[in-house]
Amino acid sequence: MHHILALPILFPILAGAVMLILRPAGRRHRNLFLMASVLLTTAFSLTGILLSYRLGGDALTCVLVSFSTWLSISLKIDGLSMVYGTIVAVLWPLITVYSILYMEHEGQENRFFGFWLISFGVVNGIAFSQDFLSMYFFYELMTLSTLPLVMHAMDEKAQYAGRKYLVYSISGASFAFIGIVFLLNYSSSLDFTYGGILDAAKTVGAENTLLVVFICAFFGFGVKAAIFPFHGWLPDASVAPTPVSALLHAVAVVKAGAFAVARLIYYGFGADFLRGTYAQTVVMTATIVTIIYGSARALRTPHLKRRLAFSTVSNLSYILFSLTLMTPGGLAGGLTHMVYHAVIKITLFACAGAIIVKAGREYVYELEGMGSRMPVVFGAFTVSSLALIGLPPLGGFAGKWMIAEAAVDTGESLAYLGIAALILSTLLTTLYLMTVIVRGYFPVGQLDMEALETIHDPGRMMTVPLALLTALGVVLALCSNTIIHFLQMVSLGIV
Amino acid sequence: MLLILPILIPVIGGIFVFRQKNEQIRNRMVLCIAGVTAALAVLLCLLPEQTVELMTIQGALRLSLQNDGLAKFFMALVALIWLPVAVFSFPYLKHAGGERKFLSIYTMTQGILMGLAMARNFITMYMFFEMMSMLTMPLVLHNGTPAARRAGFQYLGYSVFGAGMALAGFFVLAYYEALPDFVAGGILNPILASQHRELLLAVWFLMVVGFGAKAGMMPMQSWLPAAHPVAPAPASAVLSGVITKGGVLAIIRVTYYMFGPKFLAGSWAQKALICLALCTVFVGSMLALREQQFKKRLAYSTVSQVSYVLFGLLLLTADGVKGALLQMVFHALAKDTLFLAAGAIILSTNFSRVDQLRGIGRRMPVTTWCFTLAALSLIGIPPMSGFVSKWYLASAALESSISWVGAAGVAVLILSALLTAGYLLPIVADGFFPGADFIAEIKEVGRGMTVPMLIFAVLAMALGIFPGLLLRPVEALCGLIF
Amino acid sequence: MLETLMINRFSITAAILFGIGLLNVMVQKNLIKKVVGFNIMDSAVFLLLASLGYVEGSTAPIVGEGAVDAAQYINPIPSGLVLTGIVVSVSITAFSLALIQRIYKRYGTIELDELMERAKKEVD
Amino acid sequence: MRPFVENFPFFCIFLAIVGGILSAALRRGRIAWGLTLGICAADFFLSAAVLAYTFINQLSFTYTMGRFQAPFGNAIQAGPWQALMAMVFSSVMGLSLLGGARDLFRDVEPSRQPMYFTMADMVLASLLSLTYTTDVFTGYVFIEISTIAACALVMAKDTGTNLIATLRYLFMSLLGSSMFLLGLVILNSVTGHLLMSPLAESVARLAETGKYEIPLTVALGLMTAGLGVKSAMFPFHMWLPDAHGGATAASSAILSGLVLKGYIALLIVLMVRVFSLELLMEIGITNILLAAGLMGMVMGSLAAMREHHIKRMLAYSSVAQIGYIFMGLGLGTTAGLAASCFHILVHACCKPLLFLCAGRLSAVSAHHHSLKNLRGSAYRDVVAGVGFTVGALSMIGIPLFGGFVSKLYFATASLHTGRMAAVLLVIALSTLLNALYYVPAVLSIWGIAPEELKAEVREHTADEERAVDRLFIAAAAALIIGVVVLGILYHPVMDVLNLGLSLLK
Repeated sequence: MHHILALPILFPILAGAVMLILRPAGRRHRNLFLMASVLLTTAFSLTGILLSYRLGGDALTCVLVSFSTWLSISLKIDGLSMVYGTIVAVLWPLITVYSILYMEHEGQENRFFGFWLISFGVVNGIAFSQDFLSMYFFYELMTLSTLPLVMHAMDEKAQYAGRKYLVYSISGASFAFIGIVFLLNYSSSLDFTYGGILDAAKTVGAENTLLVVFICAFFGFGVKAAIFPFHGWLPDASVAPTPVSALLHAVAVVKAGAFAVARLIYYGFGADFLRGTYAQTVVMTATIVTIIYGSARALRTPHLKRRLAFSTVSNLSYILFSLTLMTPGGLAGGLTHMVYHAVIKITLFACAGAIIVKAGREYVYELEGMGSRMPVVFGAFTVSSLALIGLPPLGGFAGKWMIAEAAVDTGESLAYLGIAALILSTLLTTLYLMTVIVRGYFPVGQLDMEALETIHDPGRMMTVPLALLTALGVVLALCSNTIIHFLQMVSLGIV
Repeated sequence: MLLILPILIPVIGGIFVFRQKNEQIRNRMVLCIAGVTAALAVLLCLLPEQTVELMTIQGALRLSLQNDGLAKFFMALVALIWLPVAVFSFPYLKHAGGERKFLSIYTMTQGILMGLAMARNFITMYMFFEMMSMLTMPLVLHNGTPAARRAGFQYLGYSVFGAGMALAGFFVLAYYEALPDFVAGGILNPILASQHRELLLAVWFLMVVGFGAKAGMMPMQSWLPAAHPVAPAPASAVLSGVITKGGVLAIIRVTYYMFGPKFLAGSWAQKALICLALCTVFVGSMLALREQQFKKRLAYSTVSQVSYVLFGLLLLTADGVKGALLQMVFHALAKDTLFLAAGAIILSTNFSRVDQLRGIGRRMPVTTWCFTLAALSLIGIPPMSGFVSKWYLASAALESSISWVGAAGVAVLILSALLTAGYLLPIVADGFFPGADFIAEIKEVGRGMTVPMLIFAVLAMALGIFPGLLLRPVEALCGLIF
Repeated sequence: MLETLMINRFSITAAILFGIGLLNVMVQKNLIKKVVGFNIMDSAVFLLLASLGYVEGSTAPIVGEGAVDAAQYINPIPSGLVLTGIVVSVSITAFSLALIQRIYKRYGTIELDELMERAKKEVD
Repeated sequence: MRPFVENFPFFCIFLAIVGGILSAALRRGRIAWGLTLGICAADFFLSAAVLAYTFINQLSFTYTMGRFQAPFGNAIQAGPWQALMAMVFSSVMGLSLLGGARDLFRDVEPSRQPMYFTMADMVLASLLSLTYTTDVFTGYVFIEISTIAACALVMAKDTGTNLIATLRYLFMSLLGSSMFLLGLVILNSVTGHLLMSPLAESVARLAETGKYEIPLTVALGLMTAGLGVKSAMFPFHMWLPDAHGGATAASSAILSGLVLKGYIALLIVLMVRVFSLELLMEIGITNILLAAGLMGMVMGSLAAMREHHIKRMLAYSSVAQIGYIFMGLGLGTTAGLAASCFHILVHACCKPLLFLCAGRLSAVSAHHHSLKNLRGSAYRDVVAGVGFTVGALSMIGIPLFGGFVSKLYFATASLHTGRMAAVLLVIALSTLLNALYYVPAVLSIWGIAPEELKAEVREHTADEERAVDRLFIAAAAALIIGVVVLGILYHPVMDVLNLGLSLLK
């Protein structure tokens, strides 16, 4: 009963290992095995989430490995875990279906899907870990298990990207490690507790050191969330196969960074300890800079996937900015944007991938007049773009609204600056997405028609997930009130 | 439920229009949809106020519609303009090409505008406002040249940025609201608001400037002259006839239905904005005078004329609002006539510069007559309608509580009227009296294009002679606000 | 001045010897000479060690006929250490000489720099 | 009457020496090999018994050989710490010989094989005595013995490069040992003692009276530096890559897993029992150690990043790991010492594993050593691949593996010293650097080899190489278990170490 929490982590890892070792030759068998294990994992993790929602997290904790009385790798599902875990569990199968067709033109599917499964388990581990040590453990594992996915093509560019990814992530993790060592020594237990775990008796006199360490750890985890100036790996990582960019570099990995930052602020150092300190100013400034920088670079990037990657950079900093407000409202805002951005951005990437597969076109200026040739793909792209731009009632707006409200609540000048940054970035977002759409639907100049004639929507294995993802985005947006209410409960530590 | 129809019918209809290959059927379809929507709008204008909830985004943040006085007024305006322009666009587009895209978007836009009019709170309005910007952009870049695309993105950028400024303002404002929905006379929470008056004034300034971008107010007016020359004539007609008024509508909502005139009257923000408006009026006319390209000249004239409206609104007095609303309608009529005429001229002669238009009156008498009437109305010569609105504006300016506004306002109005005469009448004069040596054969455009022009021109004159038709509802509206 | 020299003569000599040995180890290119250098260093240390145990005018601690009190003997422990040390250094020397011989058999030289370049040649 | 178990430490050393002599007399290598393995096993169990005895009774005892009292007799002191070290040393020695057997019997020519095992036994003997001895001079003697033995192990694989490597190694360590000897003599001259306990007292007395300050400082400095040179402390590490990179797998494993650690063990004993940390802190030797350690951590990894020869890479990474240990010593706190001891254990399990697996991997791919040509070799011997991966992960410091725990303890130990920032930053940096060469290595051994490479390997690899190597599998499994156990059940180990260190005084 307790060990149901171990299932969504261990099962896919085992399945992945099996696939890596057995290397099934037949495509059908592999895909069956793959889908079966992914769906099972999703089922497991959703069951775990539901159960611990019904029974309360404490009813359902599980110790994987116990080092000592006060250090262990253990699992527990609290509100934050539910949010992140659900996002992952829902999106993973959809993209898996999509990637089955996609990977046919990339090759080496066994290795790919093996690590794909393993990463699923590891990401679940991050979501469900109960304390900082466990989270750090899975965090490191995530870097290692996703690295082969990034380097999949194994050509020069991929190798370079992989190296860069490795450097950034490991160095980030090792800075985070410093933070964890301090938490270990200035608190009585590493278990996540809402409001922070610092032990007031121990911290007396060491506040300044702790603030410095917090900044260290923030940027350490922030590396995964691509915060300026440590964002460099993300755009380069877009050489990876599109499912990877879509799922890992728009949702799982980068959101894991944001998730970890949320843990760090609200469950580690404690928002009250940090609010109003220079540390807050530093990190918030960094996020604001990133918001602008990301969208500005996106506007100037012609390569579609890189452009989307830069847009991810900026949108992640929406989340981080909201988190650095150090108020429950801020946490709620961050979570809201986390949810909606996940669904929207994954769809956008999937569309880009579909275009690459069917038309082999990667640059924005190559997309003239393809809107009418690939109606489904471009339809999905358009809807998601509008959502990301933040056109009510679509998803992006809810996130912006929550963030901005939280910012106004704090009434700090820097927070107002953040709102300005949000608006400016909205403008840039509109431009860098509308240019794509407009080129697609309203071509300019001479098109070589016979090239266009050959392009069509991809097969059902791709279009159905696309449609589903888009629909999911819209539906989530339509029931935003309920969702946001839940997220607010989470951010108050009630759930 | 009835409120949703005028939005849904065109939006869904637009899709069918796009899918319809047969031209005849398509055109009839467009006409039907526009007609039905117009009919619904009129019906809603007659019906008592009602509201409908669409959805809740979060807490008090709801999407909902209502048909209050202002909504009725704007819907009527849209309904009035849309059908004739549609008729005009059929023959025009035969030459321009790409009818399907144009017509479907054109149809959808009508629905969005209805939504904009009926928006019950800021978020709903913001939503329709953004939709409007994005949907009308393709109209601008219709002819598919790089220049057109540049203009299109300039237009989009300005609108979105403006709307964004307004949104930022709203984020702050939402904190000080007592009620979630628009109410005539303002919804601020008096205690909170009085504590942070300066902040709120800054916010108001921000929001007005932001929406002002759409209405072509300085400093963000430069999309208008860029967009109009490249856009097809019907598009320019609705752009400067109606879409710019969308910005005006938003400003009215913000000023009179969220902040409320009592809170704003006499503040530094008001003075600053009035200055901006007057500057725009003057500079617009000046630029129009210096501009040689025909449609660009009209675009500049739009810049200055719409700022008349803003000037009226910013006076924050009943007469000011009255004059502003009248000016909205009259300018819409006149300017549409002008643009349609311009379109007709360019189509049959493809002259695009003013100095080429010598003797145009001989070639295209009907068009030129319509042009003349509209021009007179725009200058504000009795008995044309333009005179009425400008009269109200001037008197409102004189009664204004702020000392210098009266003098400055009147001065600028007169000056700009002279300039308007200066940049419109020469065309007419040269058109009719090109000199003895000029020989030209009549090359009038077809009835499909002349009739809409005639309708607008006649209306522009009729409303000038019987202003009572429009005055009564407008006064009722002002009564609600003050 | 002279007193101190006289008193510390052993240690001074030892220091000088050690320096010489070290210098040899560092600068000599010839492997054999290097080994010799090590030997010199070692003997310097042994000298020092022995001198520590030496007491002016007393004899080696060998119990002859008739009991003699311990005051006449020198401290035996350092001598014992020296013996051990000598054994160690001899064995080390033997080992290194053997090694050098092997190297000479293989490369035909015991000059360090030549050796290095020949080895490099061999590698490529 | 003292309990019989107190004889075991002496038995361990004695067994090793006897084994050495015997195997020198033997004809066939296989038998000598078996004998040595047996001795290692015996030592392991004996030390385990001692550990149990001392840990349960929380004592450390002195055993005088033949009842001759000091200063004439030779004594052994055994406590939990010594016992644990001895246990790990003997077991790892045995495992290395076990796992490297196949390479060994190929690389070393039959006539020399018995001698090889003699040397191995000698190394074991000297390691044990270095940990157990109470007499600094005995320490010196065994230092020299282990030097000779280690050199012999290196040159056992009779290639030119190895000879030269041995030469450099020999000269370097001779330098180190004579430095140590000189320091020893000076110390003796100012104190008049060689046994540790009286030495400690008089050193303490000198320290507080401030008499003979300079000779004392020089002596301590020389001894520390000498041991540092022999255990490849940063500036003196140049000899290490050649020596460890060239030798046969078993030798490399023993050398970088054990021999280096022996000297460090002696150094720790001296630091704790004789010099006392406070004194070292006062005269600033710890700072030098710390600096050397930090430099070593960075420089070693940087050098390793430039290497493509897998075994040389591992050798350089040893330099970095030794740097960790010296950093711990340099913190000058008991916590730091404990962390260092733990890291000794971790590295003693981890590095032999890596070396054995590397040897195996290159054996199954036509004895290629460059990472480029090892692509896909992990599929040819999965156990070796897994072992290498585990070792690498532990080196990077992923939780569940020993490396992480020692990293954690180092960081924690650094917290309340003045040098926190530097230590933490360097730890972070070196983690990154480790990842930078270990992860690509792992990726390339698990990578997909190009066809021509596959073909080339297929034709140049002998069948007996390709055959499954059971001994290796056993050894690798044991070492992997060791690494993981140290990573998970580290708490009891830490308790033993702390107790042992406190009893060492």
